[in-house]
Amino acid sequence: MIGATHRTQRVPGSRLRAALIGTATVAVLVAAWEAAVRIGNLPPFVLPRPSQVVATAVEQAPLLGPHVATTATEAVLGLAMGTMLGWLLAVLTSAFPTSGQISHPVVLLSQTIPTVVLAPLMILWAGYGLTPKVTLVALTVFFPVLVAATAAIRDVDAEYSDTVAGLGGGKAHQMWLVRLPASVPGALAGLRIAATYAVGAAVVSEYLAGESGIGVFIQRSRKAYAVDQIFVGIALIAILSALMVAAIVALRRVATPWQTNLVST
Amino acid sequence: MIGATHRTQRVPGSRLRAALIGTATVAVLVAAWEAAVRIGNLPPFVLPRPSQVVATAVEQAPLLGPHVATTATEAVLGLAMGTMLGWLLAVLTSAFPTSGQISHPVVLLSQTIPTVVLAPLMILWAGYGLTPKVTLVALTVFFPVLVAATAAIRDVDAEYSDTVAGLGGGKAHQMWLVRLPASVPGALAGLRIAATYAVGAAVVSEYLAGESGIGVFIQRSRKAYAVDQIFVGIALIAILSALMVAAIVALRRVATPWQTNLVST
Amino acid sequence: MTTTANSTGRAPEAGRSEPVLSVGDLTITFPASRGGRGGSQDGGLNVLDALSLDVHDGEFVAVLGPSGCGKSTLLRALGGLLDPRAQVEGTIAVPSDASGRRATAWMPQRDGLLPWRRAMANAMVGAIAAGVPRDRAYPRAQQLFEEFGLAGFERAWPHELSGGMRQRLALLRTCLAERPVLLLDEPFGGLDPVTRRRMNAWLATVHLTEQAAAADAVARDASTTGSGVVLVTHDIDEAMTLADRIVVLSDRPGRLLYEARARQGGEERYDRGSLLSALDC
Amino acid sequence: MTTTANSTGRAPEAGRSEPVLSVGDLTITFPASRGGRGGSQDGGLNVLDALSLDVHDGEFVAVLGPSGCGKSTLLRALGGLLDPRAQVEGTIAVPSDASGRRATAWMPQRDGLLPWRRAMANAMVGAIAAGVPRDRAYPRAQQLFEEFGLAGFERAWPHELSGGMRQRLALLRTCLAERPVLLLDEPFGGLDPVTRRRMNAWLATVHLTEQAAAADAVARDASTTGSGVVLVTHDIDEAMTLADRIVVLSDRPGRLLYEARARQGGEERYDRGSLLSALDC
Amino acid sequence: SSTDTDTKDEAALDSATNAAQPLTPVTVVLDWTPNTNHSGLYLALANGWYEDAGLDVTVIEPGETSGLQLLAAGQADFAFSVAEGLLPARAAGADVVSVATVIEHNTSSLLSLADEGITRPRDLEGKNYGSYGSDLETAIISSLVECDGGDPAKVDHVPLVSDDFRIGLTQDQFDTAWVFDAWDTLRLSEVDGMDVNTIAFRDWFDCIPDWYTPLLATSGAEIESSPETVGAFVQVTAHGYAAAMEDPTVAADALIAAAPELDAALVTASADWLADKYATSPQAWGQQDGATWDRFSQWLTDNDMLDGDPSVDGAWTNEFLPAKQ
Ligand SMILES: Nc1ncnc2c1ncn2[C@@H]1O[C@H](COP(=O)(O)OP(=O)(O)OP(=O)(O)O)[C@@H](O)[C@H]1O
Ligand SMILES: Nc1ncnc2c1ncn2[C@@H]1O[C@H](COP(=O)(O)OP(=O)(O)OP(=O)(O)O)[C@@H](O)[C@H]1O
Ligand SMILES: [Mg+2]
Ligand SMILES: [Mg+2]
Repeated sequence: MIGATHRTQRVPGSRLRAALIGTATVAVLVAAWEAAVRIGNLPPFVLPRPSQVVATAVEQAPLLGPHVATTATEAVLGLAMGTMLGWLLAVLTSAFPTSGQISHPVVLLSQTIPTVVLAPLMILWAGYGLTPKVTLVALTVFFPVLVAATAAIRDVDAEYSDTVAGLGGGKAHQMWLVRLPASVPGALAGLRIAATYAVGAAVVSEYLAGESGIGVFIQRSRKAYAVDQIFVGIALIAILSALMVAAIVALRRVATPWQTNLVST
Repeated sequence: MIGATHRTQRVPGSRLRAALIGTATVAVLVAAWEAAVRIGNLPPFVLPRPSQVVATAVEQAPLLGPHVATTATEAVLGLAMGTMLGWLLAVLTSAFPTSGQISHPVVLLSQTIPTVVLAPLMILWAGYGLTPKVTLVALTVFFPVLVAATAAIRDVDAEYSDTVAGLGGGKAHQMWLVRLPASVPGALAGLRIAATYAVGAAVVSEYLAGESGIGVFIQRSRKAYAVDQIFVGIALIAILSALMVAAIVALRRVATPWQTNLVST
Repeated sequence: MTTTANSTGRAPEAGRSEPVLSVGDLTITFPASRGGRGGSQDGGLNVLDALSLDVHDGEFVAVLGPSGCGKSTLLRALGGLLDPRAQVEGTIAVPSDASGRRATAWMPQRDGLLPWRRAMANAMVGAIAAGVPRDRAYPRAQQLFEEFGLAGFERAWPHELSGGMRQRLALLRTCLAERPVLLLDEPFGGLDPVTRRRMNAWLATVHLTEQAAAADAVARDASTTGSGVVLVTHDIDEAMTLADRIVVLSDRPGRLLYEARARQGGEERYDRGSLLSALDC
Repeated sequence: MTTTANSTGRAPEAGRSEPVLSVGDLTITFPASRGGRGGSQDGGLNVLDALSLDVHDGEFVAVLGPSGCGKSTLLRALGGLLDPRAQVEGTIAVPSDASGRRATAWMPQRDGLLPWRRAMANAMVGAIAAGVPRDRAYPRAQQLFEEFGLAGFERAWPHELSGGMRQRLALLRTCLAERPVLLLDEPFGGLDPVTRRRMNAWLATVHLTEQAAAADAVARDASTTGSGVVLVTHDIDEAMTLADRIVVLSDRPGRLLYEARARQGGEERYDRGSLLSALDC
Repeated sequence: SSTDTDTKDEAALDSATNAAQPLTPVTVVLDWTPNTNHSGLYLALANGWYEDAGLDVTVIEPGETSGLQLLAAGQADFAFSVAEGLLPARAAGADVVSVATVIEHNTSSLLSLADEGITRPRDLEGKNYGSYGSDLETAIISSLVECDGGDPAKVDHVPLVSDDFRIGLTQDQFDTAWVFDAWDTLRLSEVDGMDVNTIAFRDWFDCIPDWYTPLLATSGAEIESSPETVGAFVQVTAHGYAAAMEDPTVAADALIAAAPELDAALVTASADWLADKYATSPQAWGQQDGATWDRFSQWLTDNDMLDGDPSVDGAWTNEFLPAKQ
């Protein structure tokens, strides 16, 4: 016999819990890294200790601000542009399959051409400024959004489009009332992937032709064989990426209020 | 008055149509490229003409076989490993949110650390052979699969888990009967993204320490100023990627037989 | 066996005028499902068999028949919503409005509420899809929420509504489309007897008047015909109370088994006995 | 107002033995939905109000009540499937089996068929979830497909079934779980009268015997109590035919409005008049 | 080339007789994709001279990974590297040692199109320098321009987008860039027939230091544990470069056979050009000069590019070369 006397039960503060566990995991990882370097006696040239990296970061702090600002700007702009593009294309191609069949090879190409090849052409076309970098980030970002949103639209129950069509709704109505909202969770999943890549893509684009940015900082550090500075750069990438992802997760709560089962990840 | 006299109507051969449109698009693109170079009078080292690239490809054909084989092996193995990993992790973390909260930072890190930094560590650990390359591909691939499958599991109607729980099913049953199958379309969307990246990731991993592979071919061609060869390499990447994506699309038909609305993309 | 009884005042005699909606010799077959349906159904499932049915201006037709005989399939065919894989033979003619769209509003058996819209927003889907201006539809929706016992739930998500509330909301949505022809698939299935009779009465009186007006409005634009209702139900009393004509389909494949017109004037609109015996076949 | 009539042979007198399943002073409130439900419901929606209900060994209880009064919520509470945000006060006691799990099998109002499983595989979900061995469940499922008029549809996908077929499949799945206590939420809602009576009869005779056996089997392992059925329905005749006890809930928030036991022996098992008047309140 | 076949046959015979003795595995990491800087290595490989000396050599193309890191981590036995990498690595605690210089003097230069009229460092004033972004470049360019009487502040540093200098130079992305004469300059001038100017660093060693680039490095640990292997490898490699200096065509063929993706015309031209640049004589290949190391190290320190003490004396040795000084 399963028995229970209830007094108002509530969901536990799972968001706080998640943050705590996440922080603890990072702390354990960093400690493990420190221990591994000390025990394995690796030369700092191969893998510096986190304590060294922190020391370097503190020392270099005044330098880092502008670099971080540049990269963050590129990443955010690229993410916004790429998301719009990917989502619109997803909705468009789901409504007009032929447009999908036409754009498909172009999209695939845009994802398979290595950046090193694309970059010179991009510079030819857009110069050295922010544009080519934002474009490269957008190019990285739009694809996961496109694919995940397309899948979400496709997987939406035919019941819903039928309902709208059965009330006299045309293609545009089905798009606006069913496809677009149905694509939101998928687009957000794509965006979650894209947000993780955005900062990295911005950094790579800075390798190609940058004067400022975390990518430039890392590249200079590499040329100067300053391995600890490279790791400062990596830590910055990780932190920026984590912030982007956190923003997307928060966005999901706002953008899909009908979903109550919003647990973790 | 809308009237119609029906005699057995059937869905048109939309798959053939899609293939034709896709081929036509590629043909138009290549023609546009050829025209652009001729009209713009671009020097061949900025952008070679496709006809030149084809000529070079024919000439280099005997060389290419082993390179392609190496890259394809890395890509396929990495894709298989990464997909398994991502999918398992998605199912696991959805069942045990704490495991997700723990793995989350690690996963994020694995995606934000640039390959150039990871590579020496990877070689330290796995040597020069196939292992580090397959690992790098798997690392690229597992993330979109993880995120998209997680989203699909999360978005599955609570109705279904409730039905199973209401019949006495425990966590394992909900996992097996609901979460796992519900994650399939999402995992496939992630896989579709991953398949596009897999060949590219293999190529980049070859930049790090390779003796054979399309990446080695491109890298050598770049350093030797052989621009047309670079484009042969890119074409090979695009073709391999397209084959991978086609395989995934075919897989989707088999893996989700309950979905009838399988249009395009 | 086709029985024809007297018609009410509103519904014209069969054949007297052009029908609003007409189905001729309709046969629908579903192909074997992917991987095979297995058993006797392999090689296709014949659902409707040479079914003919006319709905005249202002007529309210109730369709009864055993579960799985093809009632929902018929309604989908009328609404233009048939699975594209279905093989269709015969003729279907439905009225269209000025812009050339079907003049029908379909209510699915499983409510079809959109999970991402709150209750009021779901109701407005009917108006939006049918192009009814918001400033006319919204006040009407508010009033119907009251009448349908849904007041206070305007901002609830569909999953926060009970089964019967969902169904009432789906009907509300369908009515807001203001289409001349209604195709209702068991709209009152999940309701308790009291609510059901209340909703029945509402449909019979208030709505039919408005619907005829809608048909007139449409007719003024285009040169199309009038209004009509096709109601699928399992409730004999409901059918007898509401319908000008009752049609009973046979077991799958659905054929026309019985047809009766409501008697004018008299107490008993239909001969209950023959109806029941048709249903028991 | 609580009326108690005579009990049948199977159902023991109230209070004579420990109840199989017991609800005490149950009050359930849903919090305001995200972004507010708006209107009068802001600040929480009280659905059940101090409801007490015992089900004794072998008893078949039918629950009636207006749409939206909390019947499905009650069944979810009994099945342990309440929305975790719901605020619950009072006591709920349900039997458990040897492995400590609830001994209940719940059938949702909206069938809950899994879209990615064919009909037979969906039926087997009941057996799998409840741990019934496949070699016992599968032949039984085949037989029930036949009895439920679903033969030939074993390999159909849920979206290829009609509404009534889906519901029959959902009931079939629930029965395959072989749990001592059944929680059925309008299992016969989408069925035509003929099929409905046939399914009623099946549930009354065949199943109840088997279910008691299942309860015995469970009881032999653990020291738990017997079997029972809680059926939510809108069909008064169905309730009167099937149930040993009928419970009528009030409008939301659902309170116990009327309770009656079936009379033993006599022709009329219940006093139809008082039942109807309770429902009309 | 019948001599080529003969030596190959000899090698085959030798390895057959030595079959009982297992070969010592040796891993060499390149500093780039295969090119004429590696001619000696590939020639020795093609002729089987390493096997003759009991070595089983594996060549790794590192791409972006630094060979020095792999040396320090014990994942490689030898690495092609550069002095400006080796010294900071030592300063950071990596025990890596240069055992030979591949080319006696730095063959870097600043490349520009002839139209630009850049013939000496001060001509860079008002021009765009295409930069990899390293501190070393900034310091070298500044020293050169200043030493030649120009104002380094007037040189604009713009990022290099592509390592195909033809694009950057002709598409006005930059006016000049740092290249290696033996490869990039030859490509543009000899193979593509472009009209280019260079400012060779070796003409300005009064203003800037000379340094060893590329060089062949190993780790202190390797020298400690298996000096014979180091000796054998360096000697065979030296033999390879000596042969490459004597017959550039054979060296070019060996390289093309190993990396057929390379442009044969470029490889041949480069091999010819380098034949007398590797060293003053084939016998002297690999010799390093303490003074060059000291001056470069000091220069790095003076320009804030060396953080710590590289202990220059331990950074290099000629000990394993055939002709000891
Ligand atoms: N998309 C489909 N593909 C294949 N078979 C289908 C499809 N839709 C319906 N069917 C089959 O057609 C038959 C008739 O279904 P339909 O939904 O029209 O029945 P119905 O008369 O509405 O029954 P109910 O009263 O149970 O709702 C059923 O046997 C069903 O399995
Ligand atoms: N998850 C939920 N969140 C908020 N409100 C809910 C939720 N589930 C149900 N409700 C509300 O609780 C009330 C009772 O719902 P319930 O489904 O129990 O009704 P019911 O008696 O089964 O009605 P019906 O006969 O129409 O199925 C309804 O007003 C409904 O809006
Ligand atoms: Mg139906
Ligand atoms: Mg209910």
